[in-house]
Amino acid sequence: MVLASAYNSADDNAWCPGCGNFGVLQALKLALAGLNLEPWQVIMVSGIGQAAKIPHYLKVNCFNGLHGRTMPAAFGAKMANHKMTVIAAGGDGDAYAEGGNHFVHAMRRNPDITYLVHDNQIYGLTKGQASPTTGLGTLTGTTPFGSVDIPESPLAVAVAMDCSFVARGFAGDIEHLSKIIAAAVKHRGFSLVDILQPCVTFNKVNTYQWYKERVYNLDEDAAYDPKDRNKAFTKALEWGDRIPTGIIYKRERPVFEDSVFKPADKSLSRQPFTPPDSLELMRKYA
Amino acid sequence: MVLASAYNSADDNAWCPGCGNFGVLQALKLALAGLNLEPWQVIMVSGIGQAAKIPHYLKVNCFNGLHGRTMPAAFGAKMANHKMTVIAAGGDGDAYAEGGNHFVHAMRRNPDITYLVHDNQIYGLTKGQASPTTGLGTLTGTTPFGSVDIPESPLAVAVAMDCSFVARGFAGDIEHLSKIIAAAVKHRGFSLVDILQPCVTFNKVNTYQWYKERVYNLDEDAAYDPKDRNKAFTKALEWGDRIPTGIIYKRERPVFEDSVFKPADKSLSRQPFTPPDSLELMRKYA
Amino acid sequence: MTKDITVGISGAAGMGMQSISFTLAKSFLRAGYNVFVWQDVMSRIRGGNNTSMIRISTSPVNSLKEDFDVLVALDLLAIKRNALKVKAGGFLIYDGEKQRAEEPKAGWISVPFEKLAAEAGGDKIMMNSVATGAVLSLLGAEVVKECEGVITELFSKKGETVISGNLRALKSGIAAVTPGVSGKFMLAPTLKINSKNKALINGSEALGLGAVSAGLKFYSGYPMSPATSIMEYVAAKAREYGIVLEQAEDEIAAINMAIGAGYGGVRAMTCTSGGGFALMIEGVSLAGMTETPVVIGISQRPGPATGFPTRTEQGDLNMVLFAGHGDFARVVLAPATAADGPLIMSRAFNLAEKYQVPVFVLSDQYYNDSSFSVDLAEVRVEPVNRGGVLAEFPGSYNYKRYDLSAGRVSPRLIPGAKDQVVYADSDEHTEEGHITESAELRVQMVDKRAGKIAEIVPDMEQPFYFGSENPETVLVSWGSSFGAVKEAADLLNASGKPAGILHFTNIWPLPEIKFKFNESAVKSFICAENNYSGQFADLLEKNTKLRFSGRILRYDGHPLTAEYIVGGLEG
Amino acid sequence: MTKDITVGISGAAGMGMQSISFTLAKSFLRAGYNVFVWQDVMSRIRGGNNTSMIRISTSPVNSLKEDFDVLVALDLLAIKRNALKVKAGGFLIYDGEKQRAEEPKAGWISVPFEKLAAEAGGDKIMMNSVATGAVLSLLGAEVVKECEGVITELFSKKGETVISGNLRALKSGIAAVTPGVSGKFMLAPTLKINSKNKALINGSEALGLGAVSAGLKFYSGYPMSPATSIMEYVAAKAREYGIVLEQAEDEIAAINMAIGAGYGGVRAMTCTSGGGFALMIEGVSLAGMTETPVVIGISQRPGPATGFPTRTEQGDLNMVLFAGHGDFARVVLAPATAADGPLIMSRAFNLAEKYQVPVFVLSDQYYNDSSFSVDLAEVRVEPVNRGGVLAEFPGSYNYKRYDLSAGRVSPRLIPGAKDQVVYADSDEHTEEGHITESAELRVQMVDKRAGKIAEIVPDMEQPFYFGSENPETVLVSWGSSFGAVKEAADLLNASGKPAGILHFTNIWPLPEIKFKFNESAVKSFICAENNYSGQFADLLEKNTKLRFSGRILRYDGHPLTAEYIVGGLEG
Ligand SMILES: Cc1ncc(C[n+]2csc(CCOP(=O)(O)OP(=O)(O)O)c2C)c(N)n1
Ligand SMILES: Cc1ncc(C[n+]2csc(CCOP(=O)(O)OP(=O)(O)O)c2C)c(N)n1
Ligand code: SF4
Ligand code: SF4
Ligand SMILES: [Mg+2]
Ligand SMILES: [Mg+2]
Repeated sequence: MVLASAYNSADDNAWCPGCGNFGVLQALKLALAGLNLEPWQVIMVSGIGQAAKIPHYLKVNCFNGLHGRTMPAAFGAKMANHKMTVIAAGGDGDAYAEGGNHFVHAMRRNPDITYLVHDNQIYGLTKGQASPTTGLGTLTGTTPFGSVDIPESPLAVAVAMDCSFVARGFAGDIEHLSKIIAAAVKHRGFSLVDILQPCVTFNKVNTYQWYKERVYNLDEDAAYDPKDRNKAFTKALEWGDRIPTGIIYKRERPVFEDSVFKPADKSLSRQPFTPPDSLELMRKYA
Repeated sequence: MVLASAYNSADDNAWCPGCGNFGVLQALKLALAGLNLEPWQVIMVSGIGQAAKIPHYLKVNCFNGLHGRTMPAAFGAKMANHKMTVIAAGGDGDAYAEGGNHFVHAMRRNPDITYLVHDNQIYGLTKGQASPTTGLGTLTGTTPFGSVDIPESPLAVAVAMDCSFVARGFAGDIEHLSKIIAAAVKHRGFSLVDILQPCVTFNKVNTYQWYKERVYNLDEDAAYDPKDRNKAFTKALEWGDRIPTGIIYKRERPVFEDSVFKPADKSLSRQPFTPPDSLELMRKYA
Repeated sequence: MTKDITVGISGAAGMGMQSISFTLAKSFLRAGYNVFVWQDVMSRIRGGNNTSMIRISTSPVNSLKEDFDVLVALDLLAIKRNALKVKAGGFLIYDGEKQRAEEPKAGWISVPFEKLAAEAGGDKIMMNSVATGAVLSLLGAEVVKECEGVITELFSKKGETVISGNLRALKSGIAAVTPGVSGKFMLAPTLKINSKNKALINGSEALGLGAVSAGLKFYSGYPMSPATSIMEYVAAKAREYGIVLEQAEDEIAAINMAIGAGYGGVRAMTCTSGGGFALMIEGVSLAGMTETPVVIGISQRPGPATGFPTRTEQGDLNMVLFAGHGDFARVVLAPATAADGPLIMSRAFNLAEKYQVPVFVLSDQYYNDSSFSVDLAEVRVEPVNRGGVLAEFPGSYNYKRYDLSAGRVSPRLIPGAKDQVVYADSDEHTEEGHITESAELRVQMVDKRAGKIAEIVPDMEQPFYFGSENPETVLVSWGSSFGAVKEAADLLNASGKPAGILHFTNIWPLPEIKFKFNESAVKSFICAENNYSGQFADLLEKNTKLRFSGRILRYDGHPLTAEYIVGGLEG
Repeated sequence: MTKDITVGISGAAGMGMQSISFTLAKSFLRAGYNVFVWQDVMSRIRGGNNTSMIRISTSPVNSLKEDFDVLVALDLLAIKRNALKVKAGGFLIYDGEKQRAEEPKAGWISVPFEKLAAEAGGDKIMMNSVATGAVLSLLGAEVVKECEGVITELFSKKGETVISGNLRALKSGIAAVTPGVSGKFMLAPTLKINSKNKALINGSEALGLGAVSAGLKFYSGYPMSPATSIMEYVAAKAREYGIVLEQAEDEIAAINMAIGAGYGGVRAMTCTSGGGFALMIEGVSLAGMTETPVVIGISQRPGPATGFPTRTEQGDLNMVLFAGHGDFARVVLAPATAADGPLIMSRAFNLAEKYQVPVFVLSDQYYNDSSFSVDLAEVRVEPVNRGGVLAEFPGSYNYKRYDLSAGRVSPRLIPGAKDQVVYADSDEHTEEGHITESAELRVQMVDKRAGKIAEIVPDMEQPFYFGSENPETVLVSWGSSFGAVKEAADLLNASGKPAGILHFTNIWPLPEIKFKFNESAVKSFICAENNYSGQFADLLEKNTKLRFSGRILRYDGHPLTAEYIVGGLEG
């Protein structure tokens, strides 16, 4: 049995005290331990931002790449090691602004990767500019007269892309979040977990309190069927007085790996290295 | 009154005989003439691809930029000339692959720009590779064993982004298409027109015939209400035996320009050039 | 009496080091001193250890010292990381009640920040004013009046109680330093004549301000340190001056938006740092091909990749010089000080429109985040030159965007001109702007685009020269290294070694260099740069008569200093 | 008897010029000749005017002539655009019934393509075989047997009727050329000895094949001419050799995927052209920072921006050399001929893993789209060297990705090793791969990454030298220009002007160059490049002892030819 503490990292944590990221970190450790995965069996890939520092605060394999480029790097790492668990993480700017195109296309590929988006509705690391999920009218460094761009609903986009697992978590509810993360990792296919993550320093609107007053646990609603895409779309757009958390949409389908690997195949990185002979290949052109 | 022929261009056309692009070109000329716009009042912005050559075959102001970067260039051109009509055009690869991120964020900004996507479900100019809308299992140069990435529904994504005008046209029905384009240009806000455009050279699946057997005119269905977002989502996903064309979704909301210009403002490019004095600005730091 | 002093304010992110340093700097500025402030920060929002480094001098100063005369340590980590950087004879001010770990050393002065703050105003946060007071006391407390004024302005929106609390806290900070020590670093008096004609402004503000006063009408950008603050400056002014500003989804969008606006006929700019600029490079090539004016600000930070994001380096020059596939003309400028900001920006926009090329303004974290004292009388701009852009064109649909008969720069018509259309094209094109397959036109168009460089050269300015007429050593530098290199030359001259500084703000294309000193006296040309390989030295060696016998390079994330340079010359 | 002949096949896109040229080239190849085929095409799918240029020679040939001995014009535009390029004494084959516009000139041979095709097989499309036959006839028709074999193979999947129809069409094409003319360009016979040991392969295939045989396991790319065909080669082989290939949404994704796979422990590659590469530059910097091996193929085409997308140029060298912010090591290789492909690719993957750096393979449209005759006996590869990558590591969670004690290249552990984790980081980092704020570590890590270049230098190969031992003229070239430059030197030597060629395929870092000729004989070093400014000449002048008295540059979208170079030397 793996304990959550097996994932502890000695690296100095650079987050602000009270930041929602701590809740995500804890929930992730609990989820991984619950799945009985050893640190060396997991690869985390992240971008750049406050959220994207998370792999350093865990003991796991880690590729901390460029801002916005989490998905492609994770895809490459997964294809080389498809027998490993690959988890990607980053902020809302990382995922939906700089990484917006990769986010959309990752869902098209449906690799067995879990994507945790720490959605604080702001740019934390660069000290408070609007993100794609920032609410209308919000005053930020780059929107001193209020933001005018319509906030994106990443969940609705995910449902529109027919993403195979779409969920929302809340960093203030570690228990529920760790269950969602565990379900996402267990799900075979691309899983999006958009996590409401209070930024205590730069987001003075969407605070713990603000979220707490609104979130409810959809997973407890037995009547809700996450397999219904149209209902999921409506649910994904629910935002305001009530904000659902839990599994919004779920769909079984072949993963990308199925198109290239047979069940018995080892990870590419651990297969014997036996490339074909160049002369043989060249002879086909004789 | 402006005639469609006023838009004729002397530039040599590089499209294949029979290409669906000719239908789009004709429909666009008809729409512009119908709106009584003079060629000099219109700016077309395009990317790179067969479709993206379209502004050369019209007499209009034209910025033919980079592959995939149509939306940002169009936004910049529109902000400098918000009193002009700005129309963007390009292929499905241009719009949804290379330009995928800009497509999503253009909808968030909601500038008064019409975007015509010639969706031939293939890369034409580069001779037949899969595009984001290529059907599952299609054999192309880069998917010789069949494409495995789930095709994107641009209309569903647009509805998920709450895009203010979402429509589908068919290059084989010039009359309906020109109506749709006219409505899109007239609509104040960002308008997406995804156009089913047969590529007679590289797409042997989605032919004129294939489309003709499937498309129907949604605009003739009086019962359909394009203002209902949930219904629009369902309609956007309709694809297979029946494919709707016409206005799928429509929503009135302020355009980006409203946040910066007053109704009486001239286009920025035609305002007097009277910048503030640097010393005045510097004195604030004394 | 002291003529030049360095004060450090060190603590965890969020403790207010910048507000202390601002208060001090502005107070001394108003008292007629020259001040300079750099921010040495970690990439985190709270915690860690950041230091504001303030230099106060009776002479002009645009650079730092390697260590401190006075260090204010706001927490324990600040002591641990910086105590050794306090000079012999200097002072470390700390809160002996809260920060005990080691035995206090000679020169350590305990000032109970929190306690005094609580007594003065009831609020812990006022400890910043206590600390400010302690520093003032050491420096002779001659500027108390100016400091009170600054504090009053700073808290004007927070109301009387906050103001008076802070003023009391300031006083108690002054009083907390024992009489034997206070005034130890008494500053030499200045003539206060110019005090009202000086501004305290950082490089980002100077560039933003320069752009706005040059007629910027469109700004698109994606946040990236240390460039974000330029964008935030412009954002704050956007309404007042009718500028459209938009945060793009990424840097690719940012530059393509700006180019679209440039095509559209307005002055447009985007700013970023090296990593973001890497994403703009296809766009640079687009500006080159379509001959669209655009200004691109690159605020350098140490790479590769995410690198050392809050520190400084001049390491992106090569990338900027060779950004873009294919050959085409470009201009690169790099301001030396904040006073330069408006001049460089006005030149950038003029050159961009005059030659219809992308123009780069290279600064760096040291430049952007440092506050400079600027003599208002020194602030210059180039008169506006829009390069003959046209609003209308005679005839009917006969305008040619790439008219070859007009030479290398064709008249640029703004779209929307009656009975004319303007085609701009990223493919190789005809004079009309349509796609061409002609090898002959290809050659003519390459010659047009790349050949502009020959026309730009005469427009480029000579490097500045300061120093001895018969220098044995000539230090060569560019951009923000000016302050440190100038000071190094001054030190050399003062110690009897004739030296001079040849400093470039016009980086590319390079003019034919004319020496304003006696070349035969020179024993060594030395290039001093804030990067690993000496990128500018390489450029000069390739394109000018300059040959270097040495390169002084720094790439630890810190800016060059006079001491570092002189040390490098000796070592 | 002719020893060297140039045939052009010209017509509208879609008319099948490439299949005619392939049939001809393959036939002569099998008959023991050397052949070379370039595609001069417009950026369109149908229509316009494209020309396949085929050279057939008794000696090795890797380049073109400026004009044609025989031109097959399949439509009117083909005549209009190319008739003047037919040499005096040469022939233009056209369909006098269909293509009348002008008065036929001397040497124009009318062959009624369509009519004969219809008669032979009932299908217009067989006119290609008619045209092929007409060319064969002019060239002596000695290779009819080989040609029939090629046609039979080509249509093997289409069934007997199609095969026999085409064979009949071929015959009627041969017969259509009047006896007085046929055999006019009778080729000198060859020793057919090697005919089975020769392959006809284009550059893209050679690179794709080289990568696959070097153990490529992951390919991500975004289509872009002329690189797309490399991807399509790998795609076709992916299943057979267990390669994961994915079309990315853009070039940024492509390179980041490849880097992710490289981190993941497999050999990974992405290919693109200049404009797509511009988008990859931040990724290059990421590979540099994280020390992740990755191979990046750049198939150059004329820029800037979209440029001249179907034509050729060697204009992206500067961008590649300076791609990425910050200083770090990289390797640049450029194959000379298709025979080189496997060697260059095997070296690329070896160097990438040995030094943990990005390696660039620079080719161009001329290289990628040209079919070369390759002597199978010449095909070489470097033995695999994976640079000591580790599958497991002793101990428990004690592995350090950036271990400094191991020198500049630290052991690279593949993630998934039991009880170990591997941290790779795009920020400046500790030995463990965690974010650091230490100035000391910063300096050590920059030295590690950039300092690798010194270790790579001894691994780089000397340029080839061919020609006189006492050359008066040394032509210097790189990459795909080899064939033309070599031929130019041969011409000079043949005309009594001692010359040699110094040719580079190992472009960066440059080894210390050792001349294998008598340096004192040299009157001029001349660089010949397919670009505007002489980018490689600049590089050599900066980094080696080479100094050029002249540069022969071509940037009209066409490749260098021996005639162009010799003309340039004279002019
Ligand atoms: C190419 C590039 N552009 C910009 C940046 C600067 N940058 C770093 S993190 C970040 C956004 C941070 O916001 P988010 O992704 O929401 O993460 P958070 O800090 O809020 O967790 C930006 C713009 C960068 N590192 N690289
Ligand atoms: C940055 C960049 N990448 C790739 C290309 C090559 N390219 C040109 S058009 C195109 C795709 C064409 O497909 P689509 O956009 O669907 O247009 P179509 O030709 O089908 O109309 C590609 C990949 C390019 N010009 N620039
Ligand atoms: S800035 Fe916000 S998101 Fe970042 S660590 Fe601080 S509280 Fe968390
Ligand atoms: S390739 Fe296809 S899309 Fe392009 S012009 Fe031809 S038919 Fe039309
Ligand atoms: Mg965020
Ligand atoms: Mg397409």
